[in-house]
Amino acid sequence: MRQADTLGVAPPADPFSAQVADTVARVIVNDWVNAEYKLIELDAPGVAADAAAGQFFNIECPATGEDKPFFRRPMSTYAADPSAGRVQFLYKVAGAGTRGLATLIPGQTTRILGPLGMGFSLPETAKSIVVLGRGVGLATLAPLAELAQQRGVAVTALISARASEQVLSVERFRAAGAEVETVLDSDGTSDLGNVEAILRHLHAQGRADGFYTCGSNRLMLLMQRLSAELGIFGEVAMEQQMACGLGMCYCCVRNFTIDGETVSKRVCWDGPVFPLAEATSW
Amino acid sequence: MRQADTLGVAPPADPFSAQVADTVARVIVNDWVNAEYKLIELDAPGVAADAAAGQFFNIECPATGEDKPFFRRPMSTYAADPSAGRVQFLYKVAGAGTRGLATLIPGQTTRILGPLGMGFSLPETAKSIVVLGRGVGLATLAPLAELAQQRGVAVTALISARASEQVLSVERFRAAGAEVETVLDSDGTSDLGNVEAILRHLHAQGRADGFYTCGSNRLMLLMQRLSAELGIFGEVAMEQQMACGLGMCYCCVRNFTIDGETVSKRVCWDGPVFPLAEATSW
Amino acid sequence: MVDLRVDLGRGLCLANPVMPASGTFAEGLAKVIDLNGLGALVTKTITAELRGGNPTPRVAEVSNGMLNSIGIPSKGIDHFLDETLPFYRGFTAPLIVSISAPTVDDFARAAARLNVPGIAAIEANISCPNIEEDGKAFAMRPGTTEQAVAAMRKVTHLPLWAKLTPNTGDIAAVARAAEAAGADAVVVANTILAMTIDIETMRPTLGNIMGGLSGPAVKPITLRMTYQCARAVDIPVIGCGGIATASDAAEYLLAGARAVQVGTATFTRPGAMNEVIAGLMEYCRRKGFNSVAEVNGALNADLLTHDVMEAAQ
Amino acid sequence: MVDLRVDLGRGLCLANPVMPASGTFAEGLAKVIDLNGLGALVTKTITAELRGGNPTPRVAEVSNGMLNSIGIPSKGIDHFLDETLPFYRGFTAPLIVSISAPTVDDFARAAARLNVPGIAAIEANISCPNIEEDGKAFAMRPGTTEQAVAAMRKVTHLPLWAKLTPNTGDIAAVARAAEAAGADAVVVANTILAMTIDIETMRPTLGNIMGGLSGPAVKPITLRMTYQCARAVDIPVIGCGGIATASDAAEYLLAGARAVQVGTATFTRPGAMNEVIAGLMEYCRRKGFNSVAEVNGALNADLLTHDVMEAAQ
Ligand SMILES: Cc1cc2nc3c(=O)[nH]c(=O)nc-3n(C[C@H](O)[C@H](O)[C@H](O)COP(=O)(O)OP(=O)(O)OC[C@H]3O[C@@H](n4cnc5c(N)ncnc54)[C@H](O)[C@@H]3O)c2cc1C
Ligand SMILES: Cc1cc2nc3c(=O)[nH]c(=O)nc-3n(C[C@H](O)[C@H](O)[C@H](O)COP(=O)(O)OP(=O)(O)OC[C@H]3O[C@@H](n4cnc5c(N)ncnc54)[C@H](O)[C@@H]3O)c2cc1C
Ligand SMILES: Cc1cc2nc3c(=O)[nH]c(=O)nc-3n(C[C@H](O)[C@H](O)[C@H](O)COP(=O)(O)O)c2cc1C
Ligand SMILES: Cc1cc2nc3c(=O)[nH]c(=O)nc-3n(C[C@H](O)[C@H](O)[C@H](O)COP(=O)(O)O)c2cc1C
Ligand code: FES
Ligand code: FES
Repeated sequence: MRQADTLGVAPPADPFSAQVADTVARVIVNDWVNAEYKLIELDAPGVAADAAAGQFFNIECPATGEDKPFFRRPMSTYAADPSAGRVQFLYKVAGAGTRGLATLIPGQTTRILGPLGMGFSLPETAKSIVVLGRGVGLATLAPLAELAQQRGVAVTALISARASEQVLSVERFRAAGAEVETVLDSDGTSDLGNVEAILRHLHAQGRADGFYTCGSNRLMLLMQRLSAELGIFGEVAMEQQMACGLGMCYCCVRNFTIDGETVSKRVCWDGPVFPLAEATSW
Repeated sequence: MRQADTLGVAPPADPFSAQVADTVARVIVNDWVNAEYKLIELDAPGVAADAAAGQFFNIECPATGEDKPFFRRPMSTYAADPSAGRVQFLYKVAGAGTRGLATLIPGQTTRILGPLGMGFSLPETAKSIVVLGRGVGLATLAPLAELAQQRGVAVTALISARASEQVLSVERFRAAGAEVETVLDSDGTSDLGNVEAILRHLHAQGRADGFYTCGSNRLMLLMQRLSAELGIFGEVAMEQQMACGLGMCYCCVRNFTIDGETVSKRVCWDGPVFPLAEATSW
Repeated sequence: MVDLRVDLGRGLCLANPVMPASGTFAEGLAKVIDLNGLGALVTKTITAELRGGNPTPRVAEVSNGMLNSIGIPSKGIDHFLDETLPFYRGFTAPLIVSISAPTVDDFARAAARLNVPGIAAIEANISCPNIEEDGKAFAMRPGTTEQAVAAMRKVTHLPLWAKLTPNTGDIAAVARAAEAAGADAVVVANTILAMTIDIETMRPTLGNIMGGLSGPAVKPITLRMTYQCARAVDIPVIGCGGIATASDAAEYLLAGARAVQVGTATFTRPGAMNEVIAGLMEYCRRKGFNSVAEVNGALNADLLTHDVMEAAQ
Repeated sequence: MVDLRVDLGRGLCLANPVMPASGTFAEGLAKVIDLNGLGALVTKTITAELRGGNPTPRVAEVSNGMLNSIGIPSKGIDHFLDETLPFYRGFTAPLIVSISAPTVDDFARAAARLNVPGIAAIEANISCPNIEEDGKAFAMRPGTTEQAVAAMRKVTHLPLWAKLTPNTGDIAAVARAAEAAGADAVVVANTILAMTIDIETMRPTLGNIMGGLSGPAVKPITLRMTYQCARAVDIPVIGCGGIATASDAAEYLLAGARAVQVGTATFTRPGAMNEVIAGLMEYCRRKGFNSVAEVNGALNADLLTHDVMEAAQ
């Protein structure tokens, strides 16, 4: 049972009933947003654009020269627009798969399987949440800010990055009405002590009745400790290597602690969003 | 021992001393010449352009979508210009490899290994030769017409094809000073009886003291019979599937008859040009 | 209309010859394709006892294939019967349950527990380590294969398939042993033991060091084994290994496989099995086969020279 | 400067660990690359008697690899000693002569004839059929491996390598048998028996029906076997299978191979061995190894979970 249910939140969709499609999606744009990240927008008719915040797709990445990615690559929906039938992904060009993805040009197609997994949930009682992310984690958290906005929940986005060049999605969070604060390695503001101070301050101000995080093990551990101490609802979006994305192969397992016991769960099927209290270090 | 030697022809280059390079060649043009054939011209500095008539290259063919040719593909030099450092190949787009080759565009590069194998020889006594070819065989025979022209040997080119649309290289042979005659399946002129009559007629006219053929088993057998009966020097350029092109893998063997005995030879190393008398049906 | 039905013996007849390979299929696929379009459904291997599976990373990419060291994480047979089986009862496609065990007796005990409604056949994954024989897989040798299959045969009237390992020197002998012990079919084959190393971290890519190779890379090997087994036994051979397209499946049928399992391909292309079924139908039509069964006997394998240039003239 | 030299025992030291695989190298390569840059030269397998080889087609392409059923066409040992050996005497790189035979005694007779100047070592291709054992390859079983190697050991003081077949259930046991019988090294491994079918002609793609799989597709399998053998024996293991790049070679060295053989890659890229040598030098430099020998011990294969996302943070 998900912690969310016990808090009286709208239960997430039944994993069996939600529909998933392997959509042949056409590239609209695929541009660099900074030196490491690209934003791809796809025309994806059908169920694809129904993706909820925190859900993801398993994306076919083309082979290019030396790179022959065999598996698909999981990517959180950065934005989904059901009326236009469009989905966006913000991705870091890292290895074989994302290098292949980066070569796609407008008009080309690729297959995207989704929407997959269990997304974020907002407690019905929540008034003001804090999202804390780093790197690609921000791509996963951005749609949550919009979901919160729709539900009338205030958002503080705490963005951690190496330096200001790597700060992502500030405009996106602002547009969703979020209060944005940036902490950097370059000026020392991102160190754990400072982030903890900021979180405690937000809580003291009554601006933190939900904690959400993605993209950093250290930040997750910090939020987990504080959410336990302060009794704050919390969720974390996890990553793990995936093959099928559909709960079939059991490669994407991570350990979780439930009632003191270690339980193995599939990130693609039981997550990728999990109760913060259950997460273990990765 | 090659029959050529016994006729006092300049012996072909020692297979060990001739140099071979794996050249990174740049595409100059790669255009369709008819519905099935393309002509590719490559900028290939170094030894590549030293290719002699009847020699070939082993060409790396790019992977494209579904087609992933693993081996290289052997192609006769259609033309080689040492001064310009250019080589040309005339090829039929048939399967995975040639489909890949057909996708190359000017400016792209591919690797070509060569020149390989033993080319055609002209007996020093030859005054007038007949080349008889069909299909891709003509690509192999065309440079022989130019070699003959340089040596002051007259050439009659007998071109066999399904219909006039498939007739290849007529201009090329004419430019080399050859007398060109075309026989077609479509009007029945290509049938063996008629070709035999033409060959006998040429011989009677003193225009056939060398027989050369490539591209058709039936035409090879015909020329073989006539060359034996009429005592005419003859050579055939053979094809066989190849992996290495360098005499290493022994996949390209064919059987030959030498002094009544069946002998297995490597087409890439001992040939691809062989004495007509030794060839066996394929 | 091409007849796609296949008879796998002991009264089990499938609507078509295509089914998932164990461990590459679960409930989730029902969200993407219609499971009733498949010839059968095959579960991930289950064991009697609870098992945790292997350390991560559990998979790795290789050229045209994958390695996995998932192991057999299992919630046990009780959990399967109570929680999973009801889900599959909702489908008309017959359910094949894959089981594994560390000893001959445990295999028999596990098989005996599956005589319940909703289970159409048992696939015994005998490619797993036999703890009574120094951890060597049962299916590595004819003797241990025969023992395990015979023990299961005694306790079940369900169709019983033996899934063989390719990690053996003489798979035809193992197939004959399975047949002799009463197996109704052999599945050829499981994954091939393999390994890759990350030269930057200087660690094996898998947390478990070694894992099983699957996907297109293995097809020429498991196709050869299918051919060898089909010539060695009279029971049906179910081909498995690297099948991603109808053309791959047709190769297996020509090699003598009565049916095929599609594994890894479903990960990269969830609709792969549907495409294989549609493509097989089309292939039969184009080549003039009235039924997929006819494809079995159609291979011309007289040892003879044929010329690759034939088509050219 | 990285020390590329490798010691393969019995006084045989190579300038670098890279050599051709038997059957994928011949005089022709001297036209393209400098053979003296290689660690050693390895001949196509020769037999005492004349042999014709198999019907064509003898090769086929598969995804990321090839099948071959060349067989062992051989002009006999006399022809080799008289016609071929003089060519190789012109090079400084040591010459390894690969031999094969249908019986144990024939292996010994063949080995005995190679005690001549210009031959640095014998590679016994024991992956070939043993006609005294129903055609099963010697290297399929420890017993027949031991017999063949022991018989050769008696008649030669040359370094003696046993080339193993991957078509066996327990290659480590076979490697141990070769070591026990006096082999100075094992080569792991020959090609994997495989098959493809042309679904249009409905014939096996090879004239010989089955053939050996080689090239990148086999690398994860033969790498695993190399790792297993290197842990099982104290004599050097020479890795072979799918090596096309320096990165592939480095994987083998990390897995425990003292040297490597490059086969199929030379067909598609005649300069492949040179690229591997240059790339290994660069790899050692980058990772701080003073010699390739140091790479052997560097694998961290403690069974442990490591996170694929490590690099990301
Ligand atoms: C649910 C989910 C959502 C994600 N959303 C995003 C996103 O929105 N934007 C983004 O940039 N990245 C996201 N990631 C991470 C993304 O999947 C990896 O960056 C990507 O798989 C790396 O592939 P590669 O070929 O470039 O790297 P390689 O290192 O070549 O990949 C090798 C293998 O490791 C796996 N792998 C490597 N890093 C990761 C990782 N961080 N997570 C999972 N698998 C990994 C790859 O999938 C592949 O199987 C997400 C991951 C998950 C699990
Ligand atoms: C010495 C030599 C010179 C040649 N010169 C020319 C030329 O100038 N122009 C031209 O169009 N063709 C030429 N060919 C034939 C050419 O090599 C084949 O058409 C080509 O290999 C077909 O490859 P594919 O991938 O398109 O066909 P596929 O049928 O997909 O090839 C499958 C396999 O069969 C082999 N194969 C198929 N047909 C032939 C063939 N006819 N000869 C050799 N191997 C074959 C391929 O190389 C490959 O290994 C020559 C062949 C040889 C041996
Ligand atoms: C992730 C994964 C898990 C697997 N788990 C099992 C299993 O539990 N039981 C089993 O018999 N085979 C298992 N297999 C093997 C497959 O059923 C199949 O035999 C093999 O993958 C070859 O087929 P393929 O190439 O189509 O994947 C597994 C394979 C993969 C890739
Ligand atoms: C065309 C060909 C011929 C071969 N001939 C022999 C041989 O005569 N003797 C032998 O021991 N191995 C032979 N082999 C096997 C190779 O030596 C090598 O073990 C195998 O190809 C795996 O290495 P690779 O993947 O680098 O090619 C041959 C391989 C090929 C492809
Ligand atoms: S990726 Fe296959 S179970 Fe999660
Ligand atoms: S192609 Fe390798 S020997 Fe001729």
